[in-house]
Amino acid sequence: MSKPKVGIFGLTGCAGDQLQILNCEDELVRLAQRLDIVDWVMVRSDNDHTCRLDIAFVEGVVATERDLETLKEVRARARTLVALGTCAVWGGLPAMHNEISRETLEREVYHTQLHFLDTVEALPPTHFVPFEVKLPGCPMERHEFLRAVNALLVGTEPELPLFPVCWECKAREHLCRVVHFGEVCCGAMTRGGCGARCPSHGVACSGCRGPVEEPNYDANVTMFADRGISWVEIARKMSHFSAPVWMTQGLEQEVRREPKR
Amino acid sequence: MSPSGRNIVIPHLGRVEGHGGIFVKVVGGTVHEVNMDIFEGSRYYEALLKGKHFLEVQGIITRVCAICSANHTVAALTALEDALSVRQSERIHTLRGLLLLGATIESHALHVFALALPDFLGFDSVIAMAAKYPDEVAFALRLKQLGNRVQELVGGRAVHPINTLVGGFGKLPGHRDVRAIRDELASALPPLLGFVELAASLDVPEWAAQPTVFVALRPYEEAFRFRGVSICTSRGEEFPLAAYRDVIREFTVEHSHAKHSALVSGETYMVGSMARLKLWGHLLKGRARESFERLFPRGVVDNILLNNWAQLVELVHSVEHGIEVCDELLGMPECAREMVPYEVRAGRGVGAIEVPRGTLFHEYEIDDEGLVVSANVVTPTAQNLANTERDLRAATEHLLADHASIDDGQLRLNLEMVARAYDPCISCSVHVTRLAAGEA
Amino acid sequence: MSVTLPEPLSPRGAPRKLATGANPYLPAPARIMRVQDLTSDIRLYDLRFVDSVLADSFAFRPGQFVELSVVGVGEGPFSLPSSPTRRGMFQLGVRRVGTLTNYLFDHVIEGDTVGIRGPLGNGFPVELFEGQDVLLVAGGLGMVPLRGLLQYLIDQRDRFGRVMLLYGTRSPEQVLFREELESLSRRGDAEILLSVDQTQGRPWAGRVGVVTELLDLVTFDVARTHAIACGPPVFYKFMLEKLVARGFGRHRIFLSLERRMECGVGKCGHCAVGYTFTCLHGPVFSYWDAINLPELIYT
Amino acid sequence: MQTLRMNESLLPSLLEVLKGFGTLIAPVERSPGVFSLEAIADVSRVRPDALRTILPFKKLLLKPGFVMLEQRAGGAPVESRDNDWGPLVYFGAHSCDIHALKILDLLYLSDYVDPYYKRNRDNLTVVGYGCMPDDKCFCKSVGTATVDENFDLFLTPLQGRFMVTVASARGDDIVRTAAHLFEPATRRDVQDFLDRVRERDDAFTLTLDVADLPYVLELKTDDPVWEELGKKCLCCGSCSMVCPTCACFNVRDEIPEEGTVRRVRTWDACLYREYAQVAGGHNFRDTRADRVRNRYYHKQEAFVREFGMPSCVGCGRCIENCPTGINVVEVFQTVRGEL
Ligand SMILES: Cc1cc2nc3c(=O)[nH]c(=O)nc-3n(C[C@H](O)[C@H](O)[C@H](O)COP(=O)(O)OP(=O)(O)OC[C@H]3O[C@@H](n4cnc5c(N)ncnc54)[C@H](O)[C@@H]3O)c2cc1C
Ligand code: SF4
Ligand code: SF4
Ligand code: SF4
Repeated sequence: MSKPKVGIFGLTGCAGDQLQILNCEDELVRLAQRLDIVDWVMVRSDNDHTCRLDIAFVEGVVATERDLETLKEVRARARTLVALGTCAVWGGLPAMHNEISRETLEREVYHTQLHFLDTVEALPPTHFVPFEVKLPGCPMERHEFLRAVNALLVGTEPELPLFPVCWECKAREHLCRVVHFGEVCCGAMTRGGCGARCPSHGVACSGCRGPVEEPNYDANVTMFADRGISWVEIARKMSHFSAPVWMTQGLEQEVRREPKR
Repeated sequence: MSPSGRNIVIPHLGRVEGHGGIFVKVVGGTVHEVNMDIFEGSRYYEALLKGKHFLEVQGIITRVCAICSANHTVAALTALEDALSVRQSERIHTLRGLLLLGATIESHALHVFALALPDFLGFDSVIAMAAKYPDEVAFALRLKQLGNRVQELVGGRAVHPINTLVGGFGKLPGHRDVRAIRDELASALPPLLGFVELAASLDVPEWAAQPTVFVALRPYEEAFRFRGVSICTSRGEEFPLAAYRDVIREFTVEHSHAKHSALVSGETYMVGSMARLKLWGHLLKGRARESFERLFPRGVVDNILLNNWAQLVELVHSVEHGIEVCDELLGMPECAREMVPYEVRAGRGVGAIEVPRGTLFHEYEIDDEGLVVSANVVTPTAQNLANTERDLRAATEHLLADHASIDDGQLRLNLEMVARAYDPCISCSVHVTRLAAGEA
Repeated sequence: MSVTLPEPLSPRGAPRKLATGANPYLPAPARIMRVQDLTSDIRLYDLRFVDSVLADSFAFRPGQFVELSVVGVGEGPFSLPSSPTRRGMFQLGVRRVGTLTNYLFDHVIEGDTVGIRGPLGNGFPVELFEGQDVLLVAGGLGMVPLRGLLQYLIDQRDRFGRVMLLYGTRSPEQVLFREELESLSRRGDAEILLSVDQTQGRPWAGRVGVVTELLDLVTFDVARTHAIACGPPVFYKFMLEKLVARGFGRHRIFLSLERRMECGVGKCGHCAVGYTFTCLHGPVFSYWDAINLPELIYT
Repeated sequence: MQTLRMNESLLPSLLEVLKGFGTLIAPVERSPGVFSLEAIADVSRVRPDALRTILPFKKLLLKPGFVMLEQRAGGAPVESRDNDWGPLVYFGAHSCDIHALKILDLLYLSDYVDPYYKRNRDNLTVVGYGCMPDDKCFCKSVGTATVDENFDLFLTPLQGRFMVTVASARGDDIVRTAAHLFEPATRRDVQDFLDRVRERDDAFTLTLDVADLPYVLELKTDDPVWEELGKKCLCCGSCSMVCPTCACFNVRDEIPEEGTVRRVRTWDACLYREYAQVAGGHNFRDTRADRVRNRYYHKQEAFVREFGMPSCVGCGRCIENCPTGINVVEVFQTVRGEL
């Protein structure tokens, strides 16, 4: 494959995943040689905003009409589209509590009723267009990003682990936050790959990598409740990473699952 | 194009964090309108925090901005601990300080070397610069990485720390790791001083100069520090932290629907590295002091483009002070976890810290169950926006006066330099909402 | 000096080696000699091991399979559609479905090397078929393993009785090895009946309908016939019981199964039903054994 | 087999001697009451009284994740030594662990021998240590409470001393190297040992009736208990991770850096959704209930049918580590209709 043309785009977000790219300090220079990065507003000022792209990376949620336009343009320009981070894959924190009306949120922050020309409900880009590769994480893990790029450069897609955080937590023999401390830990519902970072620091997982394919929300809720944690607190902790989005998604899956013969 | 009706539009400002543009309208040689458009989508974090438990605040508020995630974390924890009357132990205070230094090293290294320096050396990006200055870029990356390693060690992750908790840390770094970081900081200092020399040899243009009021926190001890006890201005005023809302007036601007800030007097002001040097530069010690004197021989002068050099001075300070902080930590006995016990109760607290881009305020009110009643975050970028527009206006006027024939391309480039010098962090300015760039 | 190892508690297999090497996970390089499109999404690859000793000695039973890999991309099990009677070279028929197969289709060309481990699995019990009639029934991609068996039977034609093949696909373009099958049929080496679900407007001389209906068109002596079925789950669902209804004892019906496999050598657990590993004790099972292993055939 | 005695105070000296036979791996206390097997430099950290470590010894044979093959640009794939530990002395094996080792040997050293497992296995010295059961142990029920082979040395603590059983030539080598630590066992030692065996036998509080379990299970495949468990199970895989006999693995390819590709092998759990899923999305065990049932059938039914014993050794790790409190013993009591 000749040097692929690459664009890196941030929709509405914290720029954490773009920053994670810059945080690949050891690989960055070589990366810039292997990829022809033609469109990256965060890092370049003289960008080509229209050319065809072999690979496009997209970070953040769709929170404005402009985001949506950008996303659709990028999709049209790109052969392979890669979602960076939990915002792009699942909606992340900005999509938490989508049920609070935008109007209420606006009043809260701006105190007066103002006209907002194009704010829309924050939704993940994966909701609008198909993506070839999805790298979860808030922010995404550097090694997963590098592996994805390496795989794309040889013409294949990265195979990322699908197991939950508990896998890595057990593999490293951390003390389980649920078993030993009775905390609300989202590890069992959350896609692994972070090395069980939070439990390894003595902190319960808050689910920042988004859900595994078929999280058992009900069982988790029951488990925490059985340990004397209030339902409200459970819901609050589980909702951090856009639980409404994934909860509905999980429930939908539940409903759609064909009964076994 | 007739000089009587000229629009300078930078639809999408490059090499800054977040999405913003600049729009300047010049009619007959005078600048009619200057707009720093922010079209980053709003994420309403403060509203989302309402009703959340205070323990969740840091995990949520850190997502306001990645580059500043450690800073928001420390500000939020400080505010919450204030509200709960938690007294930080010495070790926790010291470790948080190290985290802030790491964040400053990372952020300043990124901004000075990767985002701003290409302007001064004539490149469109650090990627292009790497071809000509490979060693310099390699060192800059190393320094940035070092800042990240400090944040990883203390915060558990370079972006969005997870180890930082109200009252303490999940896991305290071991001495072996602290020693390793200390040694790396020590070895980074000499090459960093080389950059000070490089910067001193570069000409900084004068067309952006204009008098400005500077605001920074008075350090908590008689030294150059990023945490402070009161709000000071370059006009000699001093206010208590808790009164920040009275000192700093946030207002929405008619034409932009975006929150701006000004002092009560109505004057716009600047927060950030240059403000800190202006007010507290005399407290710097060692190599940092030497660098300050080298780069600001006449003290801090009012030219925003020099903010990049002020950041460089702070880089030297952060590395140097980081070594001292590591030594302090190494002098304390090793232990695995430290949490100050506290009781949940209703209260209101303010946390103000100096972060790479200026003074950051967090304020929370919690009820007796620990639920957040209200939250307010005032970011440096939001505070600087009005001043940025003011500087953009002055720069345009100076440039037009000095070179009547200046073309749009050159003008755009120069205006971008002004905006970039503030190192704006648009994701951070959550109060600020969009203004369609196309409207111009 | 090594620890004394325990006697196996039961007659699980004694240690053995793969033809492709002592480390059963390490693929041996094989060169792609030829690539042919069988349908729009199925390709036939001719392969030869790079090591010529291995290439010439590589022997396998019909119905066995190999693991094909491109390290860095993936690995997967593929049946051998060629016959062990034809040495020096072997074939694989690959359908494009996912990561590895996409890579093969998009980036691997004649002359490239891939990795092969094998042969794996038990293969068909061809010894039982000697002197008897053999009925092959295939659906879709199930023709791939059966084609190896068919070649094997034809190459030693005089050792077997009647050789019959009933083969159904969705449409005429989906018929694998069509010319080859037609010429076998013409020569009278095998009795072959083809059917398609729909002709989709293509010229088609064979039957139109579901493959099970072909069974009604042939007569056989169930006492001296073995049936070998290979196809997707829905194929098994109807075909197996229909064979039983036509009088076949369940132990005289054999089928080849697919499960997820990560190792192919009876270790990773993915293909196991209880302690029966599809890769090691299969993929060929008698229908009787298969129905006694819950979950094995999924319908 | 040979029996000796060793004074209790000499244990640290023995541990020092063991270091001469390979990296010493023994239980250490991670946090109060929680143990893990770790490489030992300072023998005072060793906690022989640890009843259960979070992960069992299986990590000493196959690491939770390791590189199987590596290939550099232009080269052929080569076997990686990432999994190799080199000579190891595993101190603190309980009877159930040693039985589990036997089961892993059965899987990995038969048919196509797993070279990654075998290299570590050949390098492994096993020093057992007698334990007292707690309320999660049920090894007595599954026949793994005592052991007389498949280890090198076994220390049974008696009052102020150990009864030391030597079961292999390698064990004998160790004893000869440190001859000064040992004396022949006395009649009194043997009597005390037997008393201890009885005392231990009486100490079990948890029992699982396995005698006819395969038949019961075969009849109960449709029992509603599986649906119920499917609702309760988080499918987090913790039980498989900590189980000394769960040995499934996954294989994944990755490109860690330009020009290097590798094939990585990680422990897997049959409870994960993707475990039996094939290309095109078909899943042979689509529901959680299917997967939970499979785990129990695999251990308590299929293995018994095949080898005459369950592949659960009764160590209680899954009971201790299941976040949602699924208890293997209760599961089977429910299946039998006893609960
Ligand atoms: C005994 C046997 C014989 C087979 N013979 C053929 C054949 O002759 N021709 C053919 O085209 N296909 C055959 N298959 C199916 C083939 O193995 C899969 O289509 C292939 O592995 C898909 O790989 P992928 O990476 O392209 O797909 P992906 O969906 O990307 O695969 C993802 C993962 O799932 C595993 N996997 C997916 N599907 C299967 C499957 N059906 N069996 C085992 N593992 C799977 C892969 O190993 C890989 O790890 C056979 C399968 C078995 C078990
Ligand atoms: S701490 Fe969390 S991630 Fe770790 S095992 Fe327990 S539930 Fe799973
Ligand atoms: S443990 Fe959970 S919250 Fe922490 S980094 Fe991993 S996925 Fe994110
Ligand atoms: S299933 Fe549970 S009790 Fe049985 S061997 Fe495994 S961990 Fe021990």
